[in-house]
Amino acid sequence: QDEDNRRLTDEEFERYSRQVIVPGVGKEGQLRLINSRLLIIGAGGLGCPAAQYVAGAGVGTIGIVDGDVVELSNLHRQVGHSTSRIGMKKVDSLITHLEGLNPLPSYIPHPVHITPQNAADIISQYDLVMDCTDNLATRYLISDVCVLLQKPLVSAASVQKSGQLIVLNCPPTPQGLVEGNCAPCYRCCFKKPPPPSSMMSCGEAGIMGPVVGMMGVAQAGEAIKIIASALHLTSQSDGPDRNLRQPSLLIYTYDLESAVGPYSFRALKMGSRKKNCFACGENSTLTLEGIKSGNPNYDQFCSVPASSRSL
Amino acid sequence: QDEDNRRLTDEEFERYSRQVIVPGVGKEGQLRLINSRLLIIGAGGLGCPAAQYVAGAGVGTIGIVDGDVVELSNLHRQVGHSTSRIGMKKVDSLITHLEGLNPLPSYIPHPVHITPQNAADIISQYDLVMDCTDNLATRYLISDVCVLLQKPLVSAASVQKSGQLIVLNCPPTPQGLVEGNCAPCYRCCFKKPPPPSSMMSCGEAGIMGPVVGMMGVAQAGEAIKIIASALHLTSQSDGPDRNLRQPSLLIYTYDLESAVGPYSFRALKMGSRKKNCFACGENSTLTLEGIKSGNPNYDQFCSVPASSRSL
Amino acid sequence: MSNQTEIDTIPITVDFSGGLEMLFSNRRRHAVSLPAIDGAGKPANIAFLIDYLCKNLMKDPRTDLFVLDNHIRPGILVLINDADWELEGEEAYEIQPRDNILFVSTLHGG
Amino acid sequence: MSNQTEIDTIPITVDFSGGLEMLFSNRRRHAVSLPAIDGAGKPANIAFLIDYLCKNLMKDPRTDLFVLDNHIRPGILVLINDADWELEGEEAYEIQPRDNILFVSTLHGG
Ligand SMILES: [Zn+2]
Ligand SMILES: [Zn+2]
Repeated sequence: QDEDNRRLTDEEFERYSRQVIVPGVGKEGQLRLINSRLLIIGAGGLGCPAAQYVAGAGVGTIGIVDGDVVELSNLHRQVGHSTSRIGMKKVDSLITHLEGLNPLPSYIPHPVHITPQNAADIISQYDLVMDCTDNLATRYLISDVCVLLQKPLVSAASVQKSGQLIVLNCPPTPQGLVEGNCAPCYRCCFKKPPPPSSMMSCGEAGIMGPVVGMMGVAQAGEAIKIIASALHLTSQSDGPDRNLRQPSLLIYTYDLESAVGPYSFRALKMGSRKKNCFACGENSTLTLEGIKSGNPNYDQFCSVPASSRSL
Repeated sequence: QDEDNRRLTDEEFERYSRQVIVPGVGKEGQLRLINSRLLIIGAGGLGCPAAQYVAGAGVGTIGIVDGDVVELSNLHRQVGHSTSRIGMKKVDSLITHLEGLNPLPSYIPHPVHITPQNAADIISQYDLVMDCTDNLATRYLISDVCVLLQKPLVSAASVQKSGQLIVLNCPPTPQGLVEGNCAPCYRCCFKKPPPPSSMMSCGEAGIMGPVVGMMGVAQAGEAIKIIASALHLTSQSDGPDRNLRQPSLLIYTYDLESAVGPYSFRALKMGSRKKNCFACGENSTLTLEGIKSGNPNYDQFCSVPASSRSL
Repeated sequence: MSNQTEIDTIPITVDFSGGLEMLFSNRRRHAVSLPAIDGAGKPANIAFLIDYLCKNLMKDPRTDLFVLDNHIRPGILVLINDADWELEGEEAYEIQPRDNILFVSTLHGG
Repeated sequence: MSNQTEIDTIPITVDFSGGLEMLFSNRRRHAVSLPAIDGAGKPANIAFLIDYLCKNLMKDPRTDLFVLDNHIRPGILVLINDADWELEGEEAYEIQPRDNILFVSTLHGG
């Protein structure tokens, strides 16, 4: 393809010079970034720092999905917004910031909550998805659609003083294929949702800015490496050490009472795709049409009262 | 003090609500943040994300030191600047961004390179210092002045695909005191500089945005916990598990060819203050007056040719 | 070596993360001497450990945040030496000396 | 157990970080079987390991980026099982089976 072999423009060369010279990126990696389409679902505490670094790195098309507006209590951690943009749609506020940082990418606002009805239409427009959302029902929905559309998924979550990160569905393989260590989906790793009484939200439990910030930046790091090194293309990802078919769940534990230490970060080895997975396993009946028409019922699966659902 | 016991204003209460409810912060921790004075030396790849999160958290007085101006090749990683502010002093550009995020703190610009002549005057105005600089001679200078002025120091560095972070001099103890496990300084941990031929700068070796971003956000996390939990006050930091008198050196290794894994983050146990340390040890002759008059000679110590010195 | 198998114990470390530490005295790491043999005379496995932790280590009365219907509650991952317990046999895995068992609550906020 | 002490080896892992991996085939982790006894008949210590790595594991000709004047070059930290070697006796530390030795280049950019 011409686009994969063209020269970098003078402005691109200068703007990305410190990254292009890193061994493993090069002109090829930079062009892969420029030619890729990345979707960030959630423009909050994870999505803001994640978006800053993927925009800075020059990912060429960046879609952002969020139905919320900026609120004062977001600003201690949602560093892509500003006090003067309180009340503005988060996607528009964040894109304002990103265009200032790097005007070269195309930014595509999706100022809506992601739903079973619109998820496939939105996700199908992109190559790679970052789950920066704040609720469990949406996490299962995004993963299911990514399985069916074969999109790799960089998923993170953070509450209070803890954070988690995992790369799923990378490289993507067809639903039902279970031979030879396929990469897992969200349901392979987190089969059953916890009872609602045990779930903590950032609103109830609070959240430290740098904790969710670390997870968002780490998501950007994983997305950039997947694209620049083409780890989402099956043939490129077969090496034994790529750590994707049995991915690590990174957990970050922030302790207000002691300095960073041996247990602040742990990488936990998860399994590969599960034969009996509801979404990606060999007898899965999950379809895009089913999802659109309400099957499965994500809110019921996660026992979420209809009134409390948001992005 | 009145300032430590006042009520939070309505705006403060709302803006910081998600952080105030985190166990261990509370109104007391938030007031400590508001009443503290933090100095960020370097407004680049480390300083930008670090500043975003300490400003968001409500640290009341934030000084920023940097003599450079914003350049196009900074923007892939220096996410507190913008394309329209290329050519502006970095301190002014970053403060513009921070005032948008949170107008409540006082931001103090120091648009100069830090030098042996001005370092003590600047650092003495603050409670806590973050070393976000990009060269070794300045790192030794900052640490030496922090030892003499008894300021805790959150130090980070990053080049290409690696990052490092350590909390030094916390809680601070008088120069020369070596009884009972005092916290180390930069020289205790990194006694001799490497030969110049082996040093890599971001300009020569490149730098991945998310790598330096992770380290900057982590610096903010350490600074916020030190202030909010008063870990820099000696009496508060005596617990066996605080991990400060024998701090961990956190190393982050980013691999473009495989996903985040078991060796991406390691916390390495460093020793406490060294008896024979040139700066903080029992026979140290280091003084502020000496530093100001050129003794020690930092450039010579690090074998830096005079022409290549910058912040 | 001892004939008094009823008092033999296995030294392990048990870690809690993602908020679960709040149920266990706000401590993230516990050294535990687990009886080597369960009540039925079989080698101690993960199921026995979970029951033991509920009865001996948990100070918080809200046991349903850790165990539901005698099994670990959904939304908690169990890691045996940093690997998902599904790779090791889940509840049936027999505890070995110096094992590290981590219970981590999965997170959903962002 | 063997009488042929001259061929006994100690199995260890050696890690490189902060850019040093570039000097060692771009691999961050190496399994090394270190001779248990050095040329002078003494138990293998860190000084011997450094010499051994230069002669046997390093493919890059720029040895001065790793060793200067027969000692590890300034600006490289040596960690023995994740602790600064100054806590363990530095070059004189005697290598134990399954030790992890990490060499990490200190960074200065930002
Ligand atoms: Zn699955
Ligand atoms: Zn010292």
